[in-house]
Amino acid sequence: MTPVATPFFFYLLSSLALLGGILVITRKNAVHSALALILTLLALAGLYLMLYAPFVAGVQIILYAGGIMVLFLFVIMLVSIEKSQREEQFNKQWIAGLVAAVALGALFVRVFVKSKALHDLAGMHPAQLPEQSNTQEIAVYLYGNYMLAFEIASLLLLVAIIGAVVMAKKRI
Amino acid sequence: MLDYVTSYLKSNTTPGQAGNLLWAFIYIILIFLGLSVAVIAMNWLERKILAHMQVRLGPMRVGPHGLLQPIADAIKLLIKEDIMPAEADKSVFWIAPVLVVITAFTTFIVVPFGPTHAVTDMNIGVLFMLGVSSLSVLGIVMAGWASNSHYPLIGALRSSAQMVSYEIAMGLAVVAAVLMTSLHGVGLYGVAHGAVGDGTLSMIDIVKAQQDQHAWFIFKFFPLGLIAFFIFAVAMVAETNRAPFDLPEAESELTAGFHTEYSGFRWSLFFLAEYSAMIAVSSIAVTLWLGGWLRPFATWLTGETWDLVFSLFPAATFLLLALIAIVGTLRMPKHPYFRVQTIGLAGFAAVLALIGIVLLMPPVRDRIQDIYWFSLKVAGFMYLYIWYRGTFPRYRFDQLMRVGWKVLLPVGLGVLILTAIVGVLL
Amino acid sequence: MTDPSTYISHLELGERDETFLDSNELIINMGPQHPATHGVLRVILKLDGEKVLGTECVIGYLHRGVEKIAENRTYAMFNPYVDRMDYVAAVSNGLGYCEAVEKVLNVEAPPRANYIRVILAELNRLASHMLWLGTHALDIGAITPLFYTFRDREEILKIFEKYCGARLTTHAFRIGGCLYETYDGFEKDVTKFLDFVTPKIDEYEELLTTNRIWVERTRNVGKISGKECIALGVTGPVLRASGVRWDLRKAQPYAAYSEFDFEIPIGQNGDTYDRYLVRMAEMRQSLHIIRQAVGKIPEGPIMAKVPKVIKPPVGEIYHSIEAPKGELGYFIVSDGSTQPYRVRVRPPSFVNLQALDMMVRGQLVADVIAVIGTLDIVLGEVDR
Amino acid sequence: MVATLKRQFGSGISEASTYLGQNYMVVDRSLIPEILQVLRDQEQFDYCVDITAVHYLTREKPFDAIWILYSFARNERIRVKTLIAENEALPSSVSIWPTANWLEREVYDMFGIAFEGHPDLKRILLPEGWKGHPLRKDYGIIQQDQEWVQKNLGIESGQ
Repeated sequence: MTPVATPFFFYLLSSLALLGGILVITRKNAVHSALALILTLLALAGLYLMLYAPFVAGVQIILYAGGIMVLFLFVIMLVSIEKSQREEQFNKQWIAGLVAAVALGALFVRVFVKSKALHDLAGMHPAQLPEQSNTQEIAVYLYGNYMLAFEIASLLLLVAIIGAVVMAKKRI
Repeated sequence: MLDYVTSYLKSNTTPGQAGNLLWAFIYIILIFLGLSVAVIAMNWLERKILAHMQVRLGPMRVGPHGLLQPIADAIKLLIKEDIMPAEADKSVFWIAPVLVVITAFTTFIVVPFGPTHAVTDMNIGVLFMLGVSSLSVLGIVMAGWASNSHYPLIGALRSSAQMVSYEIAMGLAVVAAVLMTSLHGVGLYGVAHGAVGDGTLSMIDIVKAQQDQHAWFIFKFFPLGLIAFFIFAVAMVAETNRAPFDLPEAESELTAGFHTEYSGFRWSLFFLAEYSAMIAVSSIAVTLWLGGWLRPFATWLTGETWDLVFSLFPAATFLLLALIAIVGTLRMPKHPYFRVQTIGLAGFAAVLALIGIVLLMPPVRDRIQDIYWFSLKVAGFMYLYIWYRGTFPRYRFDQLMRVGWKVLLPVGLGVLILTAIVGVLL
Repeated sequence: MTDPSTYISHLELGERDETFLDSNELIINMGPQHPATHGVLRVILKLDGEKVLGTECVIGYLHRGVEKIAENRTYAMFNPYVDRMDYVAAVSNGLGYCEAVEKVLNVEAPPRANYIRVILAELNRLASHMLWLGTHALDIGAITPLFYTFRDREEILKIFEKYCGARLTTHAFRIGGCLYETYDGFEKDVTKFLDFVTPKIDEYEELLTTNRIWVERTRNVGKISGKECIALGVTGPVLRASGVRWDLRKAQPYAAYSEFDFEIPIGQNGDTYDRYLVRMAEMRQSLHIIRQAVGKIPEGPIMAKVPKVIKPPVGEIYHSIEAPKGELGYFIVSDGSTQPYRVRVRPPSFVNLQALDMMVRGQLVADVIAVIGTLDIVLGEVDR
Repeated sequence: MVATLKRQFGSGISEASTYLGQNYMVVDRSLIPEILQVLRDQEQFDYCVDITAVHYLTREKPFDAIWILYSFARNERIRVKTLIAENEALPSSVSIWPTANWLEREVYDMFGIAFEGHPDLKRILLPEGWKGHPLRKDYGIIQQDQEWVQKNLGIESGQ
């Protein structure tokens, strides 16, 4: 399948992600922020799809947009709106934020230039996985090469789950 | 241009994979129309079937046997005053039903009605369907929150907890089925068929795997496939918020749950989304366990005669429906008051008979068969949904959670592990 | 037994569980317009998530001042008004009132009238319980039993209609007996109905009794012990389901009940499931009573000798009967005139509803619905 | 039973007899609630059927307050009656029978008889803020709180 209008979709999805990100930090209403975050996550899923990584995109939608954000909303909804409206927002220190943003931007630019130079030097191109076997490749890496790291990460998550249960429950 | 249009007809992939935008678009339109008709038909059938289960007649006034009732309802909903609560969060209130409908319809682009009858085939097909349908809970939560009222909020909380919980059991059952695609072990018919191969998440390939293995996955590794199917069948009812798991909209507790404050067109969007979500999850179940578009007894009743017999089924169904409609026409009261209705029913019978005759023609017959078997299986699930609703009381919230976490989840894990073990050993 | 005096309806009493993740307390107004409050009952719920911390009932939306009306009507004129209180069991209301006035007049209805009264009252008990079963099941989410029970209740209403011309608010009895003689074929109709309805009750039970969801939804929900019932004045099937074998038809027989042989079904746990079983058994007992009565209605007059103008002597009387919902009492004060000086109705629904708060504390919202259903209240009687 | 009670409370019980087979006794206002407590604890009248009142406009003590009690053990009823004056409060019996809660509220609502020690004494059938107590004899049958109706329902009176 040949990709259609790739640059258009790239810029569309990127701008949606950026828009979502900006909305997340500027909305006063926490629920609106959470919804904007979902927009960002979905746009990112779209970008993954464009990178021929459909599995990652699917997982992004299921886990982040469908799972974690629902739980976020679950908690946020219980907080009364009036209270959150009155609360002081933490995004007043815009000078420090600006400095950090500029620094990060500079870093990105530097990496981009440097890698471009490297590519030109060695004639390298980013690895392009065939679309059809991408999911299988991930499986091979996850359960083959990086098995140990994967299992350790799952253990870590298990500990986190137990910790959350302990914290949330008064009596066990 | 004409070449572009006709070239696809000979191809053996979906328009999405062939990169044929025009046909993809045509398929999208067809699916959209088909779904709308299905939802309307579901509306009428649900009322009729439920009524007959409950010693009632159901709608009888609008059109013969109430056939036009759903259309009348749709018109009523469209021209109703659009009410938005004063204290509601306007934008979220507006987006919520739209989001629910979009997610419900988006899932259908990977539903395989036949080997080529799908908008596209993704290599993460099942994952895509689960992911997108899991987004619909966002719409419900948004609707409940934006209404700024207590009953919808409780409905939304219930719904989010319920859908997130049952998604896990559902996912485990799906993984068990996906695992089976890679395990070419001894099928039900004792035909060893290749070794352990690549699994697949693609909807079309899953059905093809069942075709190759000569076994629907519901019968594979008996009873493992059956148990996995059962888990999915329970979880999917919970996912779609239908009885007996209809707590988010439990009418006797929360008046109408998350859509209490919705009316008119917005409400009808929720209605549309609920029914298309039901069809969507049923499609997953059919694809994963019931052999998708494959006709029944494909391995036992083989040969050209049987192929012909089974290919006549779609036409036979429509002719039977036409016959029922004709009998209904003859049994209509002879009073002049019913004249219009009698003529209407006769016309309906004629349309059904016409469709049946068209379906008899060999080219149409062959192309339509897959879609017919798929739809028939989905319709079976729809009937089950109605049947549940007529039979079961509603679960309580803690019991629902208990069933989800303490029964379905462990059983699902067990089935998954056993499937892996059995698959490797056999 | 916890001291029931602590179960008094204030929302402040409920202590909430302190959890690490605090969720908001919700105050929810259930009713007066709500599909499951059986009319215009308003229950204010204080919730922690889905857990009920306390309830308060707000009633009176259907208050019509029945007791005040009684003081301005003659004894006979007030008779139809009582039908409008518990309108699903109008015959029982009328029976209670007529017997109370007969008592204050010191007359007795003739045996034939008493038999007719028993048959109609038991039919009405069946109708009331059927309506209860249908709506209760509907509240819990089973929609089908409602239509089955209404189909069968219709047959009862048809008999009422044939007997006295009215289906719901029958005004079947008069002070001193019955106004109407049984119509031709009354006994045949009733027998036919008995044969028709007996398998139907099995049908309801088939749908619900062993249904796992039904059992889970009702067992251990809204538990109340016999002692608590007595302390709270709860009567009727609710009391019997808590293990107290007390039925006014047996304890202080009225009409012709002493002549029939029937059981008082009781439960053990006092939960919603037991109340369901008790009511189902009561329906069977009612059928049993009717079957005995219909075969041997004695010949004779149906009206006692009652003066044209009813003028009871000065005095007070309290008379109560076992209505489908519990003890229905009439306290009549006569000042010797044609109008009662005071009529007090002791409504079973009103008193039973008081137990709601105690029964639902610490349970879930869905249980409130189940408990309201299982208390079998009729708002016309609660508010009068 | 009456004899033991009379011995205990002396002249407080002014009348104890039977009318048409129903027992009742008239007691002095000062004996409430002790006599009710005694009836429940010693005489097993553990079920309070009803609490109500009667208004006699012309009497010196215009109200009869009546407790109808039932004993499961003895299978008999008794009515306890006491006469009280206008604006005279009665002690609440909620601590004896929790069922008295709503019954007393109804008596308060309909007659304006206050109950001391009642945990939540307010109107029950009529709306909060209604003027008048309808079951008093000086409250006409078509009388209503016009002001309340106009303010809360926004209609002219229905009569």
